[in-house]
Amino acid sequence: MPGLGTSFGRGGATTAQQDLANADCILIEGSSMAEAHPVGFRWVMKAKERGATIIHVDPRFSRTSALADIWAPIRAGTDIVFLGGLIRHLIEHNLYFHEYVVHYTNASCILSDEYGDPEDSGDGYFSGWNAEKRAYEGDSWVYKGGDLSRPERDLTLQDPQCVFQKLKRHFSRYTPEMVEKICGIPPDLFHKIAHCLAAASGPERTAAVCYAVGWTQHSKGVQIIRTAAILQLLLGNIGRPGGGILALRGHASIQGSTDIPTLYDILPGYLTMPRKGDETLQKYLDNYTKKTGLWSNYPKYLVSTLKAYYGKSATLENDFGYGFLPKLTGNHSFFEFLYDMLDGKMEGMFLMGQNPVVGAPNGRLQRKALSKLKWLVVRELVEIESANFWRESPEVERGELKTEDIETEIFFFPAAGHAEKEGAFTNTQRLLQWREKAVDPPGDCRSEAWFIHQLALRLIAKAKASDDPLDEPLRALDWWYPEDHLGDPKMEAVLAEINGWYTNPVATGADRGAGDGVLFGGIDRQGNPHHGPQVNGFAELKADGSTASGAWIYSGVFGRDGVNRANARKSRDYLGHGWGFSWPSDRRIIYNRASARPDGRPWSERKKLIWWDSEKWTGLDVAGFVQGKAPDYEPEVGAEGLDAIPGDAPFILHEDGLGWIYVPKGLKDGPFPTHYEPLESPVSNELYSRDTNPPELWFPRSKNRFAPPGDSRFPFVLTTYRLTEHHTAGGMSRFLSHLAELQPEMFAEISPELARELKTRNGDYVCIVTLRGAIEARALVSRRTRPLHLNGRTLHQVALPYHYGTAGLVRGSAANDLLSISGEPNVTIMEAKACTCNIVPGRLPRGRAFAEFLNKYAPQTGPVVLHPEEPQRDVMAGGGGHAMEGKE
Amino acid sequence: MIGEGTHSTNQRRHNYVQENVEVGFFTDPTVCIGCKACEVACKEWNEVPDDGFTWSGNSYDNTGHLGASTWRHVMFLEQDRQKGSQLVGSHSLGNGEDPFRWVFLSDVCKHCEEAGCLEACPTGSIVRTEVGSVLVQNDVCNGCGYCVVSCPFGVIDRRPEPLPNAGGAFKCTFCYDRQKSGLVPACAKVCPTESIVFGRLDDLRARATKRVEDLRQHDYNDAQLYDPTGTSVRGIHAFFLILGEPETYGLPPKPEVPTIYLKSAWTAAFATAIASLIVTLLAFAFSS
Amino acid sequence: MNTPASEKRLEQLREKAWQEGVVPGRGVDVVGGPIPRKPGYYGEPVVKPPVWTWEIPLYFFFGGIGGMSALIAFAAVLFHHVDLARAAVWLAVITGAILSPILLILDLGRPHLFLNMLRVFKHRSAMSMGAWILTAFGTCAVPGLIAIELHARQIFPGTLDQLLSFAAGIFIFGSAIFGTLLATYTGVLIGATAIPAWFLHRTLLPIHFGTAGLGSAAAVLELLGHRIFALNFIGFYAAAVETVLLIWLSVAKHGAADRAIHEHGSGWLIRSGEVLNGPLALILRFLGFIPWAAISFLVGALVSRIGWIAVGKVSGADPEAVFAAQR
Amino acid sequence: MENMFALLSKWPLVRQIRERKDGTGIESMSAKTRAMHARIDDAKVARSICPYCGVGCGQVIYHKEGKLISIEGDPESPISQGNLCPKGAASYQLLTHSRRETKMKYRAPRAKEWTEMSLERAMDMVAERIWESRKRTFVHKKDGATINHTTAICHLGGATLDNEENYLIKKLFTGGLGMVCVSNQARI
Repeated sequence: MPGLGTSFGRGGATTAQQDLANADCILIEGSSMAEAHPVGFRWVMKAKERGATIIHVDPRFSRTSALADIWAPIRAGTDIVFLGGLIRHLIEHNLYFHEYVVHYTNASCILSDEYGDPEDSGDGYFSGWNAEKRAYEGDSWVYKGGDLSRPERDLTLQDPQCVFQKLKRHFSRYTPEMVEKICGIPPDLFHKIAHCLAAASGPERTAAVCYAVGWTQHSKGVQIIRTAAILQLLLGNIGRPGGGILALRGHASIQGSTDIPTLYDILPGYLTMPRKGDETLQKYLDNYTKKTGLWSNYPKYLVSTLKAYYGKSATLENDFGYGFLPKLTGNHSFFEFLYDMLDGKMEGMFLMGQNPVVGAPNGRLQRKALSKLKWLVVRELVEIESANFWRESPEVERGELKTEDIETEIFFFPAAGHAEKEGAFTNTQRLLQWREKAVDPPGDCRSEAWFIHQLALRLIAKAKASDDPLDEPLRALDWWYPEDHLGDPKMEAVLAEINGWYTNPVATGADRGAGDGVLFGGIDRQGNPHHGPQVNGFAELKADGSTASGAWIYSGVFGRDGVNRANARKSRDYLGHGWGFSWPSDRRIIYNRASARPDGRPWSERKKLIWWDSEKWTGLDVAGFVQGKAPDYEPEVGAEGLDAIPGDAPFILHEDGLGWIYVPKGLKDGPFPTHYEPLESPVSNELYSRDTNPPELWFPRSKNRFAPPGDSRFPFVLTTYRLTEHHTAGGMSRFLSHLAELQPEMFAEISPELARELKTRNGDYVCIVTLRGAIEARALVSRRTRPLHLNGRTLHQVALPYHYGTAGLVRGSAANDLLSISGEPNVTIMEAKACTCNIVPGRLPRGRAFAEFLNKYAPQTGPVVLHPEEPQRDVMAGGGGHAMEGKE
Repeated sequence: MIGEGTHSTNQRRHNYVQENVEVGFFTDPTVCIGCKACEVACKEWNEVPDDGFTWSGNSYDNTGHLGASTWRHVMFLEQDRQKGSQLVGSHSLGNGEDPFRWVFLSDVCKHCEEAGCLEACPTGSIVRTEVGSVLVQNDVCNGCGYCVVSCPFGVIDRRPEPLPNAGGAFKCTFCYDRQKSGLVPACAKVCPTESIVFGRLDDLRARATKRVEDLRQHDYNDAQLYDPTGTSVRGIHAFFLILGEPETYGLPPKPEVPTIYLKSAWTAAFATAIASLIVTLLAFAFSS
Repeated sequence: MNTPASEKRLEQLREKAWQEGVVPGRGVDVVGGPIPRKPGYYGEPVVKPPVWTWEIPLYFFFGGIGGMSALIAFAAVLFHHVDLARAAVWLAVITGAILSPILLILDLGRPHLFLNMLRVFKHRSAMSMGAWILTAFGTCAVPGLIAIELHARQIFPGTLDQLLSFAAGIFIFGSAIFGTLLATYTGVLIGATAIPAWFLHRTLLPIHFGTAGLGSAAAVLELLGHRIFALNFIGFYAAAVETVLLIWLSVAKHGAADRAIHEHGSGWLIRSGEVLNGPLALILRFLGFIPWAAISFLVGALVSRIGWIAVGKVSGADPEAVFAAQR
Repeated sequence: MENMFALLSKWPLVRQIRERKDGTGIESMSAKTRAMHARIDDAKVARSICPYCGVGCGQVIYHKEGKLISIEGDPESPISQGNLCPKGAASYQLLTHSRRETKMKYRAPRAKEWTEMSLERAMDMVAERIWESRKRTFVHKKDGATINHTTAICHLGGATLDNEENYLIKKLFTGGLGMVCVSNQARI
């Protein structure tokens, strides 16, 4: 999550859910928390009962709005304007937390003279824009002098080149009137919200912000989160109780799956995957190691990871096996390789607990792509759409695909459920929680760990039998894990490796922590000495190969005392110390140095968390700071690593230790958030001549086209959302009678006004059409959805739950068939929360008649590129290198 | 022991059955988020079958009403009224001119002080338990269906074929089995916002009265307690805080236990019997 | 908070919206939108309509005949109409002691558990009382029949036969007493429920069921050829009472609360039933068409029983009825 | 005579008369009701976490002789304090419902139906497929630079899996096989 990562240092929620109870005001935006995270919302209600004001900003009046004190409707995809408006309001009326902003943020840092703001030109570009490459270049964004470690600062915030003045100017046109014009939020409501937030700021009070994919799934998702980060920094709410930004994650371990990534561009612990050209380890380390701050330890973390991967085969001589790691040659994210699939360049695929046919944008392309694979492995609890697309997909029903023509060879492995295997999830607040195994899985059901383990054994055997140098990485792979009676690897053994150990072997034979801190006897499958004592935390990791750690940020979860802290189950305090393990170092509220004044005293009795007790940092949480570093510590010139971080700089992952209101490095689409319209929008940008996010990755293709701004064929704004009663693509809910009966059919939420325009009644069938496809749903007419009045024009919004598909107990059209494939510049995420559509009353024609219907309302022929700002294929930078050819 | 010493009464272990303490539910819509966890938890614990897969179009309520296979039912009311001092986005800050609110309330068997079903049951299948709840004994009920028409709240119903356990009458058991083991009923235990509170009846009544007062002070002018103590039902053990009138929740404003009709009905019956006797005897007397 | 005025306006708009689905005007625009229709929650029933099927009205019908024919049998015994007495007892046993239990058991959701009816004795439960009454009736009627038949056929000589006839008298008297209750309690059964149209007429129902039972019993016996003044007299009486009840029903209306009796198919069933066993039967008797009068009365009695169950189903499913009854 | 009386005293009516009760209370309870207790009383307990969303509610899993009995919220979790949402509350059905697949299934190219297959055989075949595809598509160098990767085998999914499983997936697929097309629901 670069939004949070670049602003504060770590890509994770800054606080714990139960800490919301301490907030004086909670802003929920880009999330229907009560619906998608009901039990987390428990703490919002606790705060409300303690007198906090709950604000919900959302296109829908959802179950969250029903419980909020204030609900503000907003046009999907205009959040930056609303939040920017709040920022402007705080600055104009001097309502920001001055002392916090001056000392803890980079508001005072001086920018280089080359920095150019969209305000300068008004066209919506920052300095460094390269129109050919569709990317920002150069380093005109960095601080004056180009040194991130020791920025020049003006603590009066008056210097016209300082971040604060630039910020003020950047958002100067984001007025309440503009907010009404663009978002449709009336000024009186805007002021009410601004007042509530400003009132919950300062030494005595804090406010929290909660968001979910309602913010991330936009063409500028990262920048929306950035805007919230700036807001919270101005209000002085980061690192303090009842403050922070809570990213609400939609899956049990989605945080875990980025910490220990199954993602192409990073290694465990947010280490960068080597790219083509990072030829040697040294070259690679030079590229990614920072001079000051925690990231100065980069080599220690990477080498420890390589030691965990390749064990004895990782030696000083062979760069610790750095050469074994594959190198990236570009963007290899899902959408990129999806297009490879469509073009027949992909041979095989593994699907483990994901159902792209329903859950990923442009379902029709997803299904076609699967049908072009040579082989497909699906591991699931039930026969999901992605496993039976070859006989039950809409395309088969419509004759677009023929079962007997589909070459794909499919292996369906029944998976083990959460009670049938052990292991840890990392929840939305960075908390590792271990699951004990209750029973064996039924029949052929097995865990993913079993699958990977058994596969690894087979492949490594093949590699050992061959002498092909290309198989060297496989031969080098350290696969030492002991097994249980089913042939599953012992998951605590994996956790031990993730935590890390000293590599010098000490064989004890004892199965588990025999005092000396060696786990699992320190021996491998063959009984040979394998590893030494556990490390107690990432502070112990070394770059000389003497330590191994599978994921440095998790280090400390399974230390020398042999206690699996993820499985700790005795909570001592409200933050839950003693229950699970919260990375990093069991810290529950990160950057908590900011909960104390610069001089180390708590801001207030009411909001105390950690403080300086004259020789060390102490308090209610694990201090996120060097234990003995005094508040008045000043690094001497040329200091490196953490020593370069002064005693009053809470954000120690940043070179300057400051919270970044302005991001001088690390983002592809600008140091400040800027409003751009969604790729598909009924209106054009009121603020700048540029409509859409400049470096956006479009994925132009004949079946993935975008409607131009204000296209009269698609007059309505479409947004998608989750129901409490269902889970994501439905594999875990649509097949269960007790959940399915609660929301048994696909529906579309529309306003009474729109219903009248369409001459539709509640419960009637309607078809929703976009350039990508058409689906049918029952009309749920309700005042919960209401038209927006912007710029004197009435704009209707349609909201669709996205859980339904063609398999399971209850079935219905998949909303994702309507959405387009596109990539936010930093993380390549699709814009699922805002696009334009048309609504046609009546049932959707079945069989071959469908194509005719679609063509009538969304012509499928003609030019592929309709949006004026959409690139022609050959000028695509980074993503979307693929093009419209490819015959599907 | 898991569950010892946690704050909410919804998690604490208890001995109410052993100590013959009257218990109840207090359900509060002002903190309900309409998540339906109570419906699911109830069905999971009590192994209640699904109640059909029909989409109603009535807001988010696809359950409809309590019945033989629905023992908890979350209602979704969309009303043109203001909820407390809530501001809902519109050009008039929601208040006055253009009000709107969405209210959720989890309905359940009321476990009446004077229970119609209990009085009506001819087999003694329905009994009053140690904790004052009303329990249908599935192994005794012969499905005569008389309780169905005797419940003033339309809660209990006979389960038709082809559902499992068909033929008998079913309703909320107040998780009697759980309570006997010192556990809290499934719906209350699961409720994320403690909109459903389980506890001693007297405590709950006090808590509820206070809650209504607090709400009224915070502009919830139409907040009231639904607990018909004034009628022959003489109060319910699962009572509700409601916003607005009972009718909008499908709750009878003045529920009566049908036994109050017995006196007049039996009088008429005996009168008719005697009249018939006399008339018949007279008829024969004259004819001979 | 809403003023009564705006409430009233909203009210009208809601109603309009409900009927037409479209309402112009800002603020309360509810095109076919789901809004709680007042009174009630989306018009869902407040109480549950009866789950009973065809068996119950038949049970009411035959129970009435059985019970009351026992009474006639008793009178016949007293006044030495031996043949009529025998016929009446046969009728009582067949309808009251055999058909009725069978119908009752057929209606149970779990017929194999019918014995549980005698598990407890609950005087506040009309169903429990009914079960015991039916049992008692059976235990009197069956021996009564045996006794009277043995006596009539003169199987045993002298004193034993004396004893038999005495026993017959006692048993038949017993069955007569329980019989009258068997014929009337069914009115209590549905009168003391939460179904508005039923409990609002809880006094009328036992009278109707009982009298209809008496009339039906007499009618059957007449059709079996027992054309004596007594039965005709009873016929007149029953028809007259039913006529009065018809008038009563059409006078004592409770608006929405019992509209099920006056509207819908259920209303028609009630009315046609009452006309058949009330005025029509009466007139036919005056004109001397006794068999026709008897038939008309029987059909009327049956139809109105079916009608009353139908009324229960309609009234129970109608939330407005419940609210109206409680206002 | 003795057991005759015992039989009679089992009849609630007798109990009712003896205890002067009206038949609405304890006296009418059946033996089954009197013996009633929660089915989890004598079950074994496993502490677990809800598999649905990212809140991470604590779950207590009750099981007996290798069979699941019930799944409830863990009252001691500082996050959920014993509560669950409807999905979490349904997680017992998630693992026990009739539509769950428990057999390995294989679909041959162009086939119209699934065929059953042993796990072992399937694992061997999958290993074979990977091996061949990798051999066919592995790239050692591209314009002079070492890249050692294949872009013709991809992985999708992970946000619903355990950290340890994700770790093994990345270690084998990327660290061992050189697969770079590895992705899941998350975007960072």
